Amino acid sequence: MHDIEKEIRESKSGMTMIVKTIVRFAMGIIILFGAYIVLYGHLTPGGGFAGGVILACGYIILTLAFGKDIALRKLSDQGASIMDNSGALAFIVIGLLGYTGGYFFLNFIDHGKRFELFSGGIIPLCNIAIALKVTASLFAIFIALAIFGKFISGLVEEEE
Amino acid sequence: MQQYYPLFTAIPLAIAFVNLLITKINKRAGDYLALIATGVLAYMSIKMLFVGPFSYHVGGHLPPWGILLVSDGLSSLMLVVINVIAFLSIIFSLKYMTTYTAKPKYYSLFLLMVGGMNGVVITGDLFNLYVFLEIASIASYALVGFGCEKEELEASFKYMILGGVASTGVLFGIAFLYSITGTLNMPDMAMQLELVGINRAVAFVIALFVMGFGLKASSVPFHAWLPDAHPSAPAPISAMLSGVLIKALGVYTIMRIMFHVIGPNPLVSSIMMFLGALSMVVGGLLAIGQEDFKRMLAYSSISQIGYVMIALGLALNPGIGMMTKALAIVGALFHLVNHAVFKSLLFLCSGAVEYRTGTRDLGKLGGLIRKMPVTMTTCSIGSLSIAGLPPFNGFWSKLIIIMALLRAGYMVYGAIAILVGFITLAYFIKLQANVLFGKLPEAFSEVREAPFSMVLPLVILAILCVGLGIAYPFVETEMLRAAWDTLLDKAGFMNLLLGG
Amino acid sequence: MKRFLHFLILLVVWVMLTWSVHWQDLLVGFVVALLAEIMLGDIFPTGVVKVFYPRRFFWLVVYSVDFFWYVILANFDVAYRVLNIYLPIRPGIVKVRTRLKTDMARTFLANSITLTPGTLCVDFVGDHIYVHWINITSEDPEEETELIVRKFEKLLERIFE
Amino acid sequence: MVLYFLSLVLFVMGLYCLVAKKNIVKKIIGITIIEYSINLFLILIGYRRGGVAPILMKDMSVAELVERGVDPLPQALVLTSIVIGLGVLALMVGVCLRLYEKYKTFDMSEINRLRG
Repeated sequence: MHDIEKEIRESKSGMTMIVKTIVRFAMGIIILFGAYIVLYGHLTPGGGFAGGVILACGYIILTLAFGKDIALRKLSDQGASIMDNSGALAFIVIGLLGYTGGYFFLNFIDHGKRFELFSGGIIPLCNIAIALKVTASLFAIFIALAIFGKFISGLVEEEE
Repeated sequence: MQQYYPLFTAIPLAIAFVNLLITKINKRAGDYLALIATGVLAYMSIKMLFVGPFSYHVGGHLPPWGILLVSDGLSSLMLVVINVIAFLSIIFSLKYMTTYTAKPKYYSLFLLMVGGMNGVVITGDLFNLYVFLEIASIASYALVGFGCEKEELEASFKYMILGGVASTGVLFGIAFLYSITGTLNMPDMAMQLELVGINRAVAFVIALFVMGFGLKASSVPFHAWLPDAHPSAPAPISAMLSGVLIKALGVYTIMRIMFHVIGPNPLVSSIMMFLGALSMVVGGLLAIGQEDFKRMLAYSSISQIGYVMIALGLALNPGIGMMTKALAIVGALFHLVNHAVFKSLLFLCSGAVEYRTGTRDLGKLGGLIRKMPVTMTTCSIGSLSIAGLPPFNGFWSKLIIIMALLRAGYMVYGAIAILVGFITLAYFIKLQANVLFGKLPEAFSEVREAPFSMVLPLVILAILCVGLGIAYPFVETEMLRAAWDTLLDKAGFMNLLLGG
Repeated sequence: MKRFLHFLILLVVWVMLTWSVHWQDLLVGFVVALLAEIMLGDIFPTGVVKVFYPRRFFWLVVYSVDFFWYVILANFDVAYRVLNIYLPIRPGIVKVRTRLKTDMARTFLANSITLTPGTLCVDFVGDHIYVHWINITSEDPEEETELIVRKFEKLLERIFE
Repeated sequence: MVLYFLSLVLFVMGLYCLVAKKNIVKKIIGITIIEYSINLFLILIGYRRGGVAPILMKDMSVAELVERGVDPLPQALVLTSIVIGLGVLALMVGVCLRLYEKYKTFDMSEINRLRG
């Protein structure tokens, strides 16, 4: 546990110590807020996409503050790819499970009481699946473009 | 069978994601998975031909709420075309795509594209149509640039920009229609539009749709992306793009919306006939000058889509007789099916030639019939068919279209259609002379026949070429009758809203 | 200890977000906070733990009041400079030294300096902070340090070190 | 009415950016502007003066929501089209970077291996 502490302190990549400390402090709360937007998507404004974007932004902040090594340890590109695909797959599987009631995308779970968290049938589940997909793919896009952009700028410097 | 209708989109999308997951464990599994998925889809689509028209309510919501899926003659026909060609292309890809890296990603994008096209065809909801259109388009943008070489990236970027404009045009049109009618459900919208009539707003929507879907179908003023994009893609993708994508995203959507939602009117008719004639002539003339195997085929696609457009334009004219209208629609649909078959065949042939010789420059090829007899025989069947020689399928469809044009009294358009037939013959003679016959260059003395998995789809498509030509009466009664009945029967389409 | 505290903070934030103590909300909050803790607990700064010792917490409250007072004073000062037609400013970047050692304390210091109108923390190099100051009154590093840093430092030392 | 017209103006501005600019990054920006103009148009269709967000809150009856809420359908559509736009944008930027890697320029007039 002290390992990562030391590593953060010694690593040259990323931003200054002040930004790092603040990100370390706020990271958990950002993730919590993203999860809140996702899970309450059927009750309040928000939903899978909006919450997923917030979650992805959390990881992007992590990358900006600490450099990509530490961020990729939290969510590796392989992990993001798996998360991405399984999120999309989960969404389709939820749709296919509707066949238990005879229709594709049938809302087959009990709708519950209005304004309670456990209500709305499959909609919260769909939101979670979408959030997984959006988080992973946005993070993957960011990582891909960041790495590739670095590669390109290296290429340009070589030219000059 | 009816309750499994949404699986046409669910299977390819699900397999696309499973594919990326499973290839992390087992490299070969992706091949089989894609093969099985498209095979099942092809089988299902053929079975679907013999099921009568019905509508499906996703999630059990009653219309006009919820998403409506429509199955009638037209969509069954398109499903067969899409899924059979996709299956054959996947068989071809098994060997061909080993020359590229990142095969699992290729299969995923391919299946996404198929899923998107199936979605466009089966949906009865206008916004849903837009979403699936975009899924198929985005997958195709990525597939065009799959090789990541200079030309491919440039073609992909050009295609993306123009495709993006087309999509926004379509979305704008849909937004307008929503503001006029207050619904997105196609049958419901058709009912509302009958009350409104063709006012200026609807005319604007028509212009946007002709621009947007015309660009996807690459009719002439909007064709600039096609001759770059189609040759740049890997051969099986070229076959899918030219054979299926421009029809599912462009021609089918025009058919569905113009015939069923907005309804036939003389304005659309004259625009589409003019664009069709222009496409035929320009595409044909440009094709003659090409030195690249696939580029020539791409220009020929523009020209052949012109035939379909002109026939559809004729059928959209409310002023002509019922018989002529039916004739024009049969011609359009039959030519659409035929073009899917022989253009895929020719593109796959070009892929096989490229796989063995490493070039597609017509000047460098020659005499290959001695080295690759099966491939080249199928290639010549394809070219004869597209040029419209009698026993093959292309002849019948062109004949019907020309007959319909002449019957309706459009002598000039009829003459153009006949003339373009000759132009087509001319450039395919050039193709034959440069690839099949002539002197075999020294470099190609070691060339062998293409591998079995590449020859098999070629042979199947060639048999289809001959078969569709000879068995034309059967084809008409079994496949096309239902489709043209559907197209002419707008009231029947609107009744789908009420029926289950 | 640190991880448990992190979890507790997250749970409190969750309750404040949902503003409900229904068992469903609490159950989901528990699960989400646990997940977030497992994922990101190890990068949560260690220094925070110290704040919750009662004596340090008292100084935190004192610091808040103190800081607020300085901010008000600085606000009037800057307003005076901006509204004065002669514009009596002398902007520049000064380098000051800090005695604080821990990351948390330094972060608080830098943020306090930035939040006070008129001064802006630019960079942190070693023990030195580069501060952009709207009106440089002295060129002596010791006196600058006294003016900018000391007033916060004394209390922050008691809180974090 | 003026607002609808303004979204059309935005559309035309995007189209101008797309057609007249040679830099491929600017072309991408043009496409994005066009997309947003249409999103704006869609939102305006569903807008209702003095309307409330179409979400049923605890202190609100269903009848009141139907009476005062704005049309939720265009908002759902806009959300979908934003997601689609995001996908296209990411792909475009990726291809744009790749193009830069191959050609060492963002100028479309120098990227002309294909004749069109």
